[in-house]
Amino acid sequence: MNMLASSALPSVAASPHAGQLGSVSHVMLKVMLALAPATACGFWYFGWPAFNLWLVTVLAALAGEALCLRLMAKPVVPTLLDGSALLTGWLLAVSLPPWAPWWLGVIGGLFATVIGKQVFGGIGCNLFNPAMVARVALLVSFPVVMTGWVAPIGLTGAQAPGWLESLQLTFGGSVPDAYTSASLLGQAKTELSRGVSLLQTFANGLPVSWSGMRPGSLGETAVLLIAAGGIAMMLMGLITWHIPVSMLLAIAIPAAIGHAVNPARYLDAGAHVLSGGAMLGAFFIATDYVTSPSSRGGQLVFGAGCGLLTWVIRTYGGYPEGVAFAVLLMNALTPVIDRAIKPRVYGRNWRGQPIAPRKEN
Amino acid sequence: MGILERLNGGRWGVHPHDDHKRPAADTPLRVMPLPAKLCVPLLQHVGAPAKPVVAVGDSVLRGQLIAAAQGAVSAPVHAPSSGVVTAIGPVTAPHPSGLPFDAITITLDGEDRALEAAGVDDPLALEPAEVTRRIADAGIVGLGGATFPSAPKAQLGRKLEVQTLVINGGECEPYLSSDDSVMRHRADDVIDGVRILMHAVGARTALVGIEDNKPEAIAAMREAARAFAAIRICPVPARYPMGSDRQLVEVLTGKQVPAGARTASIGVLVNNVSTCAAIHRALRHGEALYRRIVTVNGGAVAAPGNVLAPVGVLVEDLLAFVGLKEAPARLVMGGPMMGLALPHAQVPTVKACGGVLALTAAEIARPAPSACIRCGSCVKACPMGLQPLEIAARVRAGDYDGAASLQLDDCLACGCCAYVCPSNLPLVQSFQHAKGTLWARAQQKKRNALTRELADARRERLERDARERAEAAAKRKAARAAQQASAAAPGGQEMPS
Amino acid sequence: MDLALWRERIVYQGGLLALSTFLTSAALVLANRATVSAIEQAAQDDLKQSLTQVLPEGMADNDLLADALEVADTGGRKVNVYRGRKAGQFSAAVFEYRARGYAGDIVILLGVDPAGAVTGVRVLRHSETPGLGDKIEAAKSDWIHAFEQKSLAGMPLASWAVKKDGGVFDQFAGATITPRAVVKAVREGLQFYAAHQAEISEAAR
Amino acid sequence: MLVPVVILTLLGLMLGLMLGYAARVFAVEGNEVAAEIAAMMPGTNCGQCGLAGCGAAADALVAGAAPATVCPGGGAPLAQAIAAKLGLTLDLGGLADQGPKIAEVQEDICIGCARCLKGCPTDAIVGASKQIHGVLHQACTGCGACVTECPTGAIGLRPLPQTLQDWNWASPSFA
Amino acid sequence: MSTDSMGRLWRDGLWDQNVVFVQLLAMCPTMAVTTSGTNGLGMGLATTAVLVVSNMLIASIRDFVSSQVRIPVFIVVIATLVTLVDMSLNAWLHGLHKVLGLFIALIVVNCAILGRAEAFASKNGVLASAVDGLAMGLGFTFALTLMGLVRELLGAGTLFSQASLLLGPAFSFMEVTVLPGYTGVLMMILPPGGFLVLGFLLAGRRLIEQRISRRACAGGPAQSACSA
Repeated sequence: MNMLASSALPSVAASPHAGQLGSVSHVMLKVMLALAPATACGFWYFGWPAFNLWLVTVLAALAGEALCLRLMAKPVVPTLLDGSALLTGWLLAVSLPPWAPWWLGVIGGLFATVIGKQVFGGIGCNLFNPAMVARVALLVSFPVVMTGWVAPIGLTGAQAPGWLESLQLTFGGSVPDAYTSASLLGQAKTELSRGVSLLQTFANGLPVSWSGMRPGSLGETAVLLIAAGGIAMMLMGLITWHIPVSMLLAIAIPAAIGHAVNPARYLDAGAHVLSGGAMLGAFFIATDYVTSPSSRGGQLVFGAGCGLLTWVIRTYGGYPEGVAFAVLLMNALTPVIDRAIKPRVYGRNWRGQPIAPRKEN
Repeated sequence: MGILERLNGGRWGVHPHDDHKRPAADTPLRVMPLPAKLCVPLLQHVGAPAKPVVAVGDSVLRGQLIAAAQGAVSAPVHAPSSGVVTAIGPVTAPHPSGLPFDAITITLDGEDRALEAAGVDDPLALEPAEVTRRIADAGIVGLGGATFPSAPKAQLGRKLEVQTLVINGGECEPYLSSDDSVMRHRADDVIDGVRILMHAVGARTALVGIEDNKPEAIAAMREAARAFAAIRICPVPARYPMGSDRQLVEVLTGKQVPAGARTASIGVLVNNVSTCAAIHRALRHGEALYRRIVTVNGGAVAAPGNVLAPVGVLVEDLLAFVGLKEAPARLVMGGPMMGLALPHAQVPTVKACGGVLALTAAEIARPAPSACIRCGSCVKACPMGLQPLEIAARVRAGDYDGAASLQLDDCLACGCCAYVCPSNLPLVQSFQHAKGTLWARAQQKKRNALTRELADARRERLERDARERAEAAAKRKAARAAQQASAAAPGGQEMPS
Repeated sequence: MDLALWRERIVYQGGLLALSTFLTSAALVLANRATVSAIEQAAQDDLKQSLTQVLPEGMADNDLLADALEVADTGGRKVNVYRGRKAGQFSAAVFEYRARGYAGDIVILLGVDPAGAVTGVRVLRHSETPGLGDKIEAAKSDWIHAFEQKSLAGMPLASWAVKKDGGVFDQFAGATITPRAVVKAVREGLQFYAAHQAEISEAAR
Repeated sequence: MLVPVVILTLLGLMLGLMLGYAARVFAVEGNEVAAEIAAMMPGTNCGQCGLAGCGAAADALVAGAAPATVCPGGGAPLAQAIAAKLGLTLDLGGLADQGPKIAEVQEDICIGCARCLKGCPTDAIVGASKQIHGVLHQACTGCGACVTECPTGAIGLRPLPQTLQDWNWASPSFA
Repeated sequence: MSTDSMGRLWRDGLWDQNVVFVQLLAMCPTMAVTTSGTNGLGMGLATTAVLVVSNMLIASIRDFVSSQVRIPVFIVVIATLVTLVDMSLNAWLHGLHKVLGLFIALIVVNCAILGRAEAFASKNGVLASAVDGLAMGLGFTFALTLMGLVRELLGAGTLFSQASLLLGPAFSFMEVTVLPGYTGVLMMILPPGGFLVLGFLLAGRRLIEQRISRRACAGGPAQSACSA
């Protein structure tokens, strides 16, 4: 019975002796799959420059992660392979103006992984969503470039830059004025600040559609595909409905109320939900595991906070778009929410005291 | 489950996609031939260890009492076969630590001579107290894994006027099918045991919860229980850990057991189906609990299946009987979710051992742990509604009190969290470590209180002694002075100046 | 007398703090006396210096500070108007005006000649984003000089706006609100002047 | 000009008197932290720390004159508790791998002189003169007072044997 | 006082106990005024002046002050001092006041000054306190100037811009435009940039400390002391 020689039993380990064999890379890969259709659609709308920027941003994020790991003498390749830095770079890229110059993507990607993530201790330790940290840092640092939107002219359209031309656009000079355009929220904010009522500004109807053929970042135009990707993530069990639904509702409800009260001052719920980063934020950003609460109740509060703050910032703040700020603000509250709202433990009430026994009769 | 909980994704537990129960569960029950020796442990239950009543060199018969119960919560141990007691002392326990515990080693004579057994024709006519006594004498303990002696449990149920018995046929651990086997092949025994137990406890109804992945067992048990209206067979969804008493009670009765309390506090008593079968054999046939059905399974086993084996058989012998097709990478007593890894194969089985697994390297392979990404899978999976990730973070930081404040005490160690964790974190081990540390601290505190008391008592005693001595000395001195005074009074002039 | 013992007495502690406050407040009072006139003088010099920035050399030969007039604008706000005279003749008006910028009020000093043309504009106080909105400062950019010689009469009211809104003034990339506010302040300042021109120049006599 | 000076002076006087009064009223008697720490200790005043009893050790801890590992009887758990209480960083190096110990009488050397009985602060040693002594495991703190008392060197400290009951999983290594 | 302890004071003030980088005191002015090297320098020098005088004053009255009322007494002294400086600068050095005026009011709330009064001046003699104030103040100046330079460089691409306004036209050579045409990372001049730069400078200081102790270990005889 030498098969049972004790040397053949190297591992005396704690239970369980079985597992699902999942891994962090699987999770990240699935999220990226869910994000891919919307991104591809964005490339289709905005052409090669958008792809260039995406590539540069993702590479910069990976480089930032690798650099930090190297400096901290941690294993580089296995950590890069978990896909989190790639996903961070990707999420950042789809929230940038698609025709932004290369250095914006590089600075953003580095900022996201170095300062947004590794400075806090790497994956799982960051307090704030790294992609949004980078986006806000870029917005605050380079407001001009970060608000230079272009209209979707397609990958193959007549006006669309070819591949070589796109390199020139991304790595060379700036975007020609002829292409620039304003996003819906930006236009609304500008006109309102001039004292022009929304009714007048959008007399020909709101430029909102499910197809997303309008100026904006990759992640805010193809809202339908974003939502589809989000629902796919729910079906795969990656996220639950709590954060997306509460966030979208918390944007839509105040928007609907405001619009009902004064349509000249407040955009309607549809415009709010379908424009800007609302969809991307609700399904891909706010649901970031690391920076959102872990309990269901906490997630509802978190999502609602993100949504409400988004609406408040869009409506009353200085910037036209507020998803990134809202998510970061709520990220800061996540530990508090986690502390305050815990799932009810079996056999205990919500406050953690044992429940009173009820006799079976 | 309330609407709120349902909306909140109230599906606790995990649903192993491959439970590895078949084909082992479908193979016919085999009886293991007698090995050369058995090591029957003295502590196979919760409570005080049994006290040997035989000496080295004694001959024993099958069913003979070899160690008697000590105290209220304890259980006797019987010889599983005939032979000679060759040692009473430490053997390696079936425990990852590899530490020893005491056992009676019997070298078998192979004749399997039995003690005359005295069964009762109609146990239901006996006084409940007499039924309980016979259960106690047969050394029956909870065979689901909790190993609480059944007799005191029944007494407690009677005292608290429990009306409902929940009979646990959950057997939710992957690989295991011993309870399944008992229900399939001995359904009548189980139902009879349930009736006897109901009589002993005074319960009015019994709910038998069986996971719906055991259709044969459900059919057999339905058939056996047809005649008894008080016994209901309730299929429950197959989900781990359905076999945990708290979860099964909630599914069957809709009520939760208060934290830190027993199920009896809500008027429910939970017993395992194998325990019921054992009760049947003890009462009807006078047979003590010295053998049971053990599932031997795992990728390394050549002929997996259920084996009727004596208690105290060495794992080594059990595996030899079923054969190994490759060297196992890990031996586990119990199921893969909560079972204990064995240090080696020379360890005895115990009464509550429902399975022995010989797992291959491929079966236990798990990627190296990576950082927690707070995905919340563990929160979703935890059947107790705990937040394993938060507890683990505190344990990792050495904040055991913080972990305790997140109700670490309520953790069942069921392993659901570790099972689903995409980062493969050693969650269960960290919780076990924290629980052990907290326990050790509590012990130390008690010890401190004791030693402080002793030290204070000693100090007081020493002070009292000193005082008494001083008083005695003073008294003596006074007496002497008085004596001298009286002696000197007549002739004071003689005093030296 | 033992100092250590005294220090522990409540009376000593009260007295000590009283003495400290007495000495320090007395020192402050004395210092205030000594400096108040110099400080006032310096503030006047400052004001005078900024006044001269919006009034080109030689436009006035009087002491503008001595010739101030309080005028209420349409909003009921009191505006201090300093009047310049050349050879006794009303030659310019200088006053503060404000408009809401991106972050708080932007306060400008506006110089106007009798014809209603701008002689100069300077931003006195603002809290706009540094590096972006602060190009309205003369030290950072020439932008503020674009107003010089412009008047309400010289061009249509619609042209008194940034280019984005169809006007003639540049906005800076990325910041529209700040220049828009400055343009608005100048425009409204000119309107204020036009509305009260008579009063301002009248009383100058 | 005189008014603000007078007002400020009076204010200073008043506030000064109030502060002085408050300092007297709210003065803290003794050191509560030291008392709490003394309560956490074994309380046997065994003197193994080299200080005059547990109270003195607690005072030394509060004053910063002793490390959190000062009490050998309390072991690592006590050191951790003290460090947490006082916010100290803990270096368990001095305590590492020792674990709890108890006294053990070597029966073949013991002459039954009963000197150790008198030295034990917790009466953990039983026996009478001319009888072999035994140690009560529950009561022994492993302070070692008896070791120095024993004229024949029959008493030594040995680590408490590990049992199934007090065995614990090691803290797992996280990634 | 021995030269040894003098050296200790200097080293503490400039590096070992640096107000900003080690004690993390005076965060309010540190964050608020370090938008450029010039601002940092100005604030640092103004603070140093107040710190030296306040330390000396407090050290000279320390025997008379009861512990129960020491904090209000110190605060009154410091606030008065700052106000006096503010008034006299405004009256007689008005040009300088225009540049520094903003900072001087901030000095009142600078806890580093009260901190030194409490931790050092109330326990030491006048001379030592003056040295301590000077060393601490210069350390503070060094930290603020460094932060200001880094933020200015990243945020605007210049160094010591407008230094001549603070120090006089003779110092206009200090004004450097490092990167002409550089648009600047605006955030560095905004508050978040202050926190970021401070964080990285703190990390940098630790790195230097580590290097120093490692080098000391490699060369020194006391090997055992280095393992920790």
